[in-house]
Amino acid sequence: MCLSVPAKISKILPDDMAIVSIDGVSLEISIALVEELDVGDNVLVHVGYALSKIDPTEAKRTLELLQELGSAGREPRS
Amino acid sequence: MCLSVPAKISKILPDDMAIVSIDGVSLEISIALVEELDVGDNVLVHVGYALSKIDPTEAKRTLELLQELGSAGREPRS
Amino acid sequence: MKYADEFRDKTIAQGLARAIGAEAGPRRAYRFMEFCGGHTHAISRYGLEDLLPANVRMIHGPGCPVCVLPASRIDMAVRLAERPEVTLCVYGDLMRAPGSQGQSLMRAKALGADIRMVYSTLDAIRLAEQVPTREVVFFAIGFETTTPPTAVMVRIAEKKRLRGLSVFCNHVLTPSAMHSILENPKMRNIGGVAIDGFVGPAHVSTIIGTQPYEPLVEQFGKPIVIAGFEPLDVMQAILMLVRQVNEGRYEVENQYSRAVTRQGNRRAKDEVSQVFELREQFEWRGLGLVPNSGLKLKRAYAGFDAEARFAMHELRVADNPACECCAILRGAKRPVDCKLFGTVCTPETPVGSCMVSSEGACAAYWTYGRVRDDQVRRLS
Amino acid sequence: MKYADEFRDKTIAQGLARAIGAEAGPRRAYRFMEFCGGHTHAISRYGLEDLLPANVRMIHGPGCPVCVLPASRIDMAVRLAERPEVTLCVYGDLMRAPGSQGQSLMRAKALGADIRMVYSTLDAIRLAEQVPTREVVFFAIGFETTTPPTAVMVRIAEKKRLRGLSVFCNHVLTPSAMHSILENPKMRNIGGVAIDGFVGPAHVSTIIGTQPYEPLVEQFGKPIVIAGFEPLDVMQAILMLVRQVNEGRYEVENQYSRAVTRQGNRRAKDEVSQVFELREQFEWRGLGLVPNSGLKLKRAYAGFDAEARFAMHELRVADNPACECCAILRGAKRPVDCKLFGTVCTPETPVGSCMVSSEGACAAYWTYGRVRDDQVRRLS
Amino acid sequence: MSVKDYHGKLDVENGRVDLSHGSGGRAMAQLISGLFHQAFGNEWLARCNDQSAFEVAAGRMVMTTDGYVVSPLFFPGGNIGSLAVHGTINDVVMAGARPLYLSASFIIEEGFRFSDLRTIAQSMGAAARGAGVYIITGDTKVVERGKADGLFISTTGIGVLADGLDLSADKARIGDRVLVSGSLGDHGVAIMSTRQNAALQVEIVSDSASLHDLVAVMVAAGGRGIHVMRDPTRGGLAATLNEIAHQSGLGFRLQEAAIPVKPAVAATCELLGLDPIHVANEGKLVAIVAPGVADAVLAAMKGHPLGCDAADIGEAVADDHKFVQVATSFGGGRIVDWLSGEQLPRIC
Amino acid sequence: MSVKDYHGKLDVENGRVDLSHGSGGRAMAQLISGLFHQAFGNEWLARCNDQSAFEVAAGRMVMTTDGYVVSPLFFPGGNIGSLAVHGTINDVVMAGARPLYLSASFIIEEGFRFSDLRTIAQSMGAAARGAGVYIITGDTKVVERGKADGLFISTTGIGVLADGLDLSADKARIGDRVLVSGSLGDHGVAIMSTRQNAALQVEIVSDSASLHDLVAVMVAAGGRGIHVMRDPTRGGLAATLNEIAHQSGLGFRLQEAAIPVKPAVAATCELLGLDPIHVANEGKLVAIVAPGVADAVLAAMKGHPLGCDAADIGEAVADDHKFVQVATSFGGGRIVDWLSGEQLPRIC
Ligand code: SF4
Ligand code: SF4
Ligand SMILES: [Mg+2]
Ligand SMILES: [Mg+2]
Ligand SMILES: [Mg+2]
Ligand SMILES: [Mg+2]
Ligand SMILES: [Mg+2]
Ligand SMILES: [Mg+2]
Ligand SMILES: [Mg+2]
Ligand SMILES: [Mg+2]
Ligand SMILES: [Mg+2]
Ligand SMILES: [Mg+2]
Repeated sequence: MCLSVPAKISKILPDDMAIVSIDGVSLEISIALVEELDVGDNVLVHVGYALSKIDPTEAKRTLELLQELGSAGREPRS
Repeated sequence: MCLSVPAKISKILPDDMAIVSIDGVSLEISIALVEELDVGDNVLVHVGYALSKIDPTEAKRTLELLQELGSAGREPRS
Repeated sequence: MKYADEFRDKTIAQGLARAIGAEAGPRRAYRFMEFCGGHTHAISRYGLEDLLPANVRMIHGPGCPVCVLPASRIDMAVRLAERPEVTLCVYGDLMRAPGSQGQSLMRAKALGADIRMVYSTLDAIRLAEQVPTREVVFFAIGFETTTPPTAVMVRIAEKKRLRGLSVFCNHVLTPSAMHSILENPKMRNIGGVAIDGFVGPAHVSTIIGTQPYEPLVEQFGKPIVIAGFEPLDVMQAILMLVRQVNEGRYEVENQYSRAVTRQGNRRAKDEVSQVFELREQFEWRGLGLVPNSGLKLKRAYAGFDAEARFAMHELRVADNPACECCAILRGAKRPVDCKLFGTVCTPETPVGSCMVSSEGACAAYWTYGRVRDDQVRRLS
Repeated sequence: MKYADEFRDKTIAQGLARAIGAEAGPRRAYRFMEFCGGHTHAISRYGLEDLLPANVRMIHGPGCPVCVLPASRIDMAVRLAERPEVTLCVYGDLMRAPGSQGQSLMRAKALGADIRMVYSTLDAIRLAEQVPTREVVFFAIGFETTTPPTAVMVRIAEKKRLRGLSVFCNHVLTPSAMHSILENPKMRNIGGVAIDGFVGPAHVSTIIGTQPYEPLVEQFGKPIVIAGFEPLDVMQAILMLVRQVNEGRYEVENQYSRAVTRQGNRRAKDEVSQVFELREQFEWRGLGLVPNSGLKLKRAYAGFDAEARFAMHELRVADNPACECCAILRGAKRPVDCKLFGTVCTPETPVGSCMVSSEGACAAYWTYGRVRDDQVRRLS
Repeated sequence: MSVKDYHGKLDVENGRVDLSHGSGGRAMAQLISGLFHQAFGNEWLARCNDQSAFEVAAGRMVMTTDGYVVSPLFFPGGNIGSLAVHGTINDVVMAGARPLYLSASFIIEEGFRFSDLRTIAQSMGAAARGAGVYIITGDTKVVERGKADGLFISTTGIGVLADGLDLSADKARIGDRVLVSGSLGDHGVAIMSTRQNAALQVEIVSDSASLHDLVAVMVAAGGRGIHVMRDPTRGGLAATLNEIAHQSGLGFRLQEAAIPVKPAVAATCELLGLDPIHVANEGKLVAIVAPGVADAVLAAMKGHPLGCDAADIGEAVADDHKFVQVATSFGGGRIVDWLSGEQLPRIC
Repeated sequence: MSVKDYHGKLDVENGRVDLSHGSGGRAMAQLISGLFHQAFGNEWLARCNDQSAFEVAAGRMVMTTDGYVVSPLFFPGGNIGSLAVHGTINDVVMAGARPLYLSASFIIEEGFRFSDLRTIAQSMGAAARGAGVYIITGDTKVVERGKADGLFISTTGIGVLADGLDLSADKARIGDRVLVSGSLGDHGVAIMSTRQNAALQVEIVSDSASLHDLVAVMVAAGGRGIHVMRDPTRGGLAATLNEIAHQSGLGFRLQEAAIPVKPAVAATCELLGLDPIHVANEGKLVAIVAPGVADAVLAAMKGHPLGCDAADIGEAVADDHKFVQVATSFGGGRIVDWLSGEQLPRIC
């Protein structure tokens, strides 16, 4: 549910619109729902709207944690 | 101009309508424009309306005259 | 087909042809104009000119309502049909009639306008009942023959309260056109030679009767013979005209007595006068503005008048200068005299209206007679 | 694809699987409900169940807005679309959603209704501008994620004075549904065994934040972990749930911190509260009438409310009695437990809504897992 | 749990085509196997390939295609399905060939009734079987409502030519006789009577038929003396003879009185302002034959049920203008041109 | 007075098709000769018959047909005309046959621009010449505005089979390898990018191409070891493999990681909620080949410009359920079903 894809803002347009790009695809979306977006930011796109900004620090943290949990799991504890 | 076809009234319908027939073709027409029509009468049909009744006596007279003129013509006078 | 086949008899035709040949004195030329396209059609379709003697020449008159409709009226209809709320109902003949600059209803339809061919005003009523939210406009054309069905439609629409139905009226009057032809000395004397008489309208006359032609005969001294549209009718009328000319008479004679009376069809005339009234003038292709020659809806029926309802602007469109339609409709030239005939102008790409309807003089020549170069008898 | 591919890593997944296997004590069963179809999709699409230990069982929740939409609302939309003046704009997912008696928007469209698929409410605005004489109605569905774009559309329509545009509102609220599931003892204890925790919504939470789940955790003592829709997100969340259960905690934890905050998206929430207000109750397929679970347009925006504008009647439609959607949406049964699954009910001929959207529990099983008969682990 | 069969059941009685039946999914497979295969049923279709293979002997083959867009789809004497088979078979046999195989491409407007589609498919199957021909490959597309007119069918036919026969529109010779296999305009008038005007009732059924057998009989009687054969479909006899005149570089002179036209067809044409010589036929042929074999071919035609009203209507003549001329029953002459544009009913 | 030529001039730059161009009159002849013959120009069409004849040697032939209803008519990488030639040639060559001749049936909505029609016809001519194939017969119908979607084309192809080759969907054997000739979904995504949403821009062109030459190279390398070939068009790879699985009575097991999909195609599919495995291709093929020849065939494919991204993506396995299964890159497994109904963009 709530199909949504991460995409990078490549251009800010007037009237709360922007162009995002993902792997050679670009899409004109509304950014009316998200405050303070800049070119280069990554957002979650849902039905042609940016829903929220993706926080790169948090993403990195989660990935590091996943890697840690994954490697920990490699040597079964019990 | 004013394409129109002789047809015979085969049925009188309500609301000034009638069915005419011509050689296996039947057509529903308006007879609003012609007074006192009966089944069996022949009319001139134009754009779905009877325009006038064909007078059988006159038709016969014209045909006879044509035949006469035609035969007269057969022996050139001058 | 009863009352048709009998009047197509080959043997009688040959006899009649000999009679005409015998009675048309060899020392003079006879020039008769058949006003109606229906007669033109019969002449071409049955090859009547092959049967007539060389000194009897038929001149094709303006008797096709599509041919005389000016480009401006087609343009107006196209503009009307382009309105999104309008469904325009037209007789099939009109689909290819040329407006200005290559416009036609066929083309407007291809570009998306909602244009429907109808066979009868009854179809337009049916359609208006089916699509009550649409503006159904009937593109009314035709002479006195075709006007009463339009009048009936308006009266039915009134009775049934069909608010969506209206009429773009282009009905025209035959005697006015004949008067205009006769009154103008250029037209009366084509190539310097007068028209000797008229084969008068068949189905127009079933409505109006023969009486309206009587003043014309009086005023201009030319015989008129009302004739049916079957080939024997036409031949008999020609013989009757030859006789009038030979005898120095100029009368209205009625060859078509099986369908035409002196008074015409009273009921039909009443319907028309209920709904329509004269326009001061109306434009005819080839004849220009002719006074008292067109009809419009009476004020009482203004609600059904598309010109009022859609505030349609009158347009003026110059005819294609190379097109000789005008001269041909006047009987001053023949289709083969037009440089465009058969090259630029064909039934697929009509320039003038005479090429549009198959009754049009140019189309009839194209379809039925275009090889007979040898028969092109120019006016002396 | 950045921020997606990294979270689909096979090696990490295997490590995580081992970690879950290690931490989920073998002596107890773990039953977690993933509320969202997005999680259900990830589980099926990537075959996550193959990786989880046998005593960790995922229960598919009602988290697909198409699946929870009752037949009555589809029927209402069909009736609306059948009006000649209406153009109904819908998200593609809805086209095959089953109304009563085999009705669907797809079928209505095939029968002539003017129904257009749109990708975005921006498309509906564009359409309304293009066809100003039509009544363009946007069929709004979705959870909190999809509601703000509808609100923006209404506000733009107001600003641009798009009189032809309106909304048939079917937006619903996630926490209310979770509350309804937890409050009902039958649901809380499926087959006599309690749900041990929830994988909480991803994109819904980007809007509403994690805070709205806190009262649920307090009231019912069940852990909730908000998780992203990538497969590693789901696995991490499962591990986090296992740990909470093992440690006797019940907290709202946020695995999806790269996109979700505690407060959520203030601007989006403001847009929604400008335009919408709570309905007293709203029908959910499978859950029945749930209080305070749906939105409607505020009185100030009544002009944009299709239900008011077209005086739409509320309908009540009984679900197909053989369909187990209801139990499946509650997590009480699995698709394979339904007698119709795969025989009468397939994605081509869906009976219940769970078969309609590919995120629906039945459709996901059909597409991604229908052979795994051996994996059908019934509740003990 | 039982796994759904690949060949699911179609609710033919009540169902309608929707977009899913054209999008390469299971619904499409169900439509094809449940409806078309059943109606056309043959070994080639059963293999469910995107093409079908067949053996041929060395020789000359012919290929032809036509799209069928008739409205209404059902008309007195047939429907679009029978027409799509007859018409294409006729274009094969007009070359003097024996028809072998057909392909059929369906373009369907969403909302079309399965039951109508079945009737049409069954008519196609019956028409094909009647001509000993197999529909061995096909295609189905569904378009959105309002983007087609119910159903369009394009069929392609291939056949094998009898040894030594080379019929072509450029083979007419001066002096050749013009034969027609029966009355003209029946199909066009049958269609117009259902379409043009609800008020018009004509006792005419379409002549739609496969002429393979009639042609076989003619070829047996006339052999290489048959120079051209054509089925006068769109544009009628006028278009066909004008085409041949142009291709062969000569003219035609016809006797109007000899051209068979049924009274009801003539009457309908008078009413609508049309000429029967321009009206479409779907089960008639025109043959241009050497004068030496004309009588034999005509006799053979008259002996066949589809040629019982056959007539010798005129001859090929030298004519730089390549005109088709008609000596009218009235004694005059006229030129029969191609139809100008579409055939429109007229009022004047 | 000069008599109008039979081949009149068409105002291709400004003109539009109207009903007269489909009604068997001179306007139609002008359209056909002025536009189609010019674009396809070959000796068969020049004879202006309703069918065309050609010589064949004894042997096996194949016949196939497809209707093309693509919207938009012009798309990145081609148009409906090139597509209608490539697609039908591909169905011929998927049997291992050499394509010979095509027929083309046009159904045109009135109002269609001549200039667009010419572009499309020229693309068809170019595509046919590129494959050494001739469009030898055709048909043109015009329907009223609102009764079609601009232009539909149905093409039928015939070809001749190499000796001994008998490819068919029922010939897959357990253990066979599954080869694809390149990246999947390019055509469908190119179409969707122009149709679905004005806001979406994708740097993808349709893969539309004729595969005759690629197949020739494959047959040279694999001979009878090639069991099945199919072009995964509507319904994509999923539909094609499900069909073959059903026809051959086995299953397939694919490696998701091995399936070539371009990043832009994958991204568009994620955006619209679609699966590339269900998306249409128009210049790709799937070959089911004996394991012994798989490497040789794959190497031959990779050596051809249209097969440079070819890949071995899995194998045929015994499976009573006849399922197509994919081992996901993530380590799990899933079933790839036929597309359910039409491919609709989703929001959830
Ligand atoms: S041939 Fe054409 S251009 Fe010439 S007079 Fe006739 S209608 Fe006009
Ligand atoms: S399989 Fe169909 S009928 Fe059964 S529960 Fe799922 S949706 Fe309902
Ligand atoms: Mg053909
Ligand atoms: Mg044909
Ligand atoms: Mg196909
Ligand atoms: Mg329609
Ligand atoms: Mg033919
Ligand atoms: Mg095919
Ligand atoms: Mg194909
Ligand atoms: Mg054809
Ligand atoms: Mg259209
Ligand atoms: Mg194929």
